[in-house]
Amino acid sequence: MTYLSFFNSEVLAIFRRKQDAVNALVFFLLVITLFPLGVSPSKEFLQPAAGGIIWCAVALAILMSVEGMFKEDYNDGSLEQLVVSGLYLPVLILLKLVVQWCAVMLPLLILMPILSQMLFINWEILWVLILTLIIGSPALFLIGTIGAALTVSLRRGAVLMLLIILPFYLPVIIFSTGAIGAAQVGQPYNGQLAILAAISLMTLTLSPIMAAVSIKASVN
Amino acid sequence: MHSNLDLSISNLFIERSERVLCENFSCLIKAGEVARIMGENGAGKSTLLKIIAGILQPLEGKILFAGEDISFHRDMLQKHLLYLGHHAGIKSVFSVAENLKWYCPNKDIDAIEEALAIVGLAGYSDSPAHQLSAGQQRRIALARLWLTDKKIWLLDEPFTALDVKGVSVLEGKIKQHTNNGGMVILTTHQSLSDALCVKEIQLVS
Amino acid sequence: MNWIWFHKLGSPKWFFQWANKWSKFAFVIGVLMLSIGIVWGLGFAPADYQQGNSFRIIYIHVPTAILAQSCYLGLGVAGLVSLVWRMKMAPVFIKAVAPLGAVMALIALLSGAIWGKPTWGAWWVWDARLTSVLILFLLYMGVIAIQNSLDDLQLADKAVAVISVVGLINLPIIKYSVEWWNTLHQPATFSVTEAPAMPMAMWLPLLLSTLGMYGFIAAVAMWRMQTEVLIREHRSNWVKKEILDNGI
Amino acid sequence: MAFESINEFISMGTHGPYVWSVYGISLILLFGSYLSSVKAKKNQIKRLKQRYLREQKS
Repeated sequence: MTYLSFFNSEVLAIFRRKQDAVNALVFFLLVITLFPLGVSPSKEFLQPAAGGIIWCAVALAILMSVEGMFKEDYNDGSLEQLVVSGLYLPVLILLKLVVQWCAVMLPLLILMPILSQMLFINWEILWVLILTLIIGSPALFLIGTIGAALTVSLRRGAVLMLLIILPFYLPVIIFSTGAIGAAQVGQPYNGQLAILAAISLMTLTLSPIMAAVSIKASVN
Repeated sequence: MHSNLDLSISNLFIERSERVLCENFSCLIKAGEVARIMGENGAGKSTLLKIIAGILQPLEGKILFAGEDISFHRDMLQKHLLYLGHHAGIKSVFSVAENLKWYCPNKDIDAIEEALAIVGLAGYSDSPAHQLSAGQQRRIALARLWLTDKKIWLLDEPFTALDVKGVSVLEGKIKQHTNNGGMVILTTHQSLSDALCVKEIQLVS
Repeated sequence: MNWIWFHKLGSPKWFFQWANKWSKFAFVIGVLMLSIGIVWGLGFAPADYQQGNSFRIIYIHVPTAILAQSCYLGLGVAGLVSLVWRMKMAPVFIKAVAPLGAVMALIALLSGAIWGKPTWGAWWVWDARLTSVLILFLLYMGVIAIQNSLDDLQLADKAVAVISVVGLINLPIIKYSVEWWNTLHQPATFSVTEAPAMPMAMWLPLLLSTLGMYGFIAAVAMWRMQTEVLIREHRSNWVKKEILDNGI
Repeated sequence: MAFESINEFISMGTHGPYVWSVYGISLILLFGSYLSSVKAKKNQIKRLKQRYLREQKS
């Protein structure tokens, strides 16, 4: 087993399991439609709240898709083979995350223009929204993978993972909605984007190692 | 090449779910040897294999491999290691050939076909793994033995899913592997043919 | 540089005897200082010229908020020690202190909310510090949740250590982002926990009750850790000797 | 003493209920955690004592 063969197998697994990525997308759309129905479909409410609605929906959708990341490998024993393969586990986790990110985020970004019309976001703000998604979502995936690694041995780990991991999503959501809010009122938003990038880079270095420790403890 | 591959374990203390499985257990296994871990059910045979493989950490004890101390970081050993545990490690979403291609990327398709034929799965290479029975999935994992170039094999009950012919084929492969310098540590309930000159290690609890 | 005390602290047996001696002492000192500080703050300290007597809530709110944060700092450090040096006592510390930290955060939350009513007329104010205490409370709930839902002991210890370390690293980020978020949405009003320059008669009882709270929590934490050690080491014979001989 | 009389101390000029409710809640929670911790320790010691005595007898 080499890093390349592992990456190919992950890409193949995602294509064989397209339904998981589609589920995350549908879940995202579902959460988005809650707000107009639940609160009010008027432009006065939806336009200022659009950034927050989309980001909360993205956070929940990513949590749902990352939660089951290791479960299948844990059940059929291939996670054990990864631990024993002699390859550096954090890098394997990172590769798996890259595949997961592309599978969930790319369709989401393609969908964003349509969604932004549903929430009355005008075009310049849409561009800022996509920018924050590209910069901020890796942090969500990376922190989520720690939760996935911690709850891999539990049969019903989804709620527990939400409880543990969601508080760590708050800085990302705060700064991304802050950037969108600043753009909406015409203020410069590159400060918020810089902090968002800093958070993503920090989790990039920290999370794979923590997830690897948790996986090695869970596999027994 | 007969490099220095010996694995020495000294005063290992294993505890599993509040039960002490063995105290200061020591053994030395050299290249070219077949070691069989003896002990009744639940004595910790699989646990010992998992500790050697690096899946579990012993509470106390030192493990040396080729002179290096690998008690905390087994990746030095894992680079030469092939571990077959209770789980077959076969992804049900892949086909049989894809599973083997994933584990042994440097082998081409007909080497894989040949290995499958040896374990009695000829012609299954394109069928998805979830259609196969658990026994057949274990035999896919065993097919890796014919495709791998790893020196050290840790086999947990390798003979369970095999018929008589399969057992002798696997014993022949183990014999061939240890002849050219490999090392095999296994646990099994069946008696092994004495052609293998098995070195028995008793788990004292 | 001898690390003797560091390894000593790691052995449950040594800690058990050490805690036997010091926990009573810490408890007595803690409760004494806490009650003096509170009685002084309630009865004798001058009322705040702006807020009147509702200011006296500070003598509970500030100590518990400080304790909640330092308990979480303790969790993070113990998590780090457990992951890096694999010390047996670190997970025991985390398991014992997490519920106490959660109680501290809960008291700080309730007192902050109730304090907001007379000051701003609302039971809950999305003030920067109150919100970060709320998030801290959620983080504690996460640590306790993962501790109780994993039944394999070694896995639970590792998982709790990982979450504590991740929490410790993310806590300053969360606090900073909540402060920044607060200045964005909240006009800079008198923050309920911002202690204005106080005369000595006001901040001395505050110091006393904070130190008292530290003593009290330290003592209760030591008892909880002793219980956890007894649970985990019940097969070793020093526990048998400890319980049968001097029957503590 | 910052207050002239006891009932002024109780009422604290309309802020009394807030202050006393905070102190009441904190007292309950602190005493509760103290009690549960001490009782947990005592129960564990009692349980272990019974176990050891049983082991000695058998």
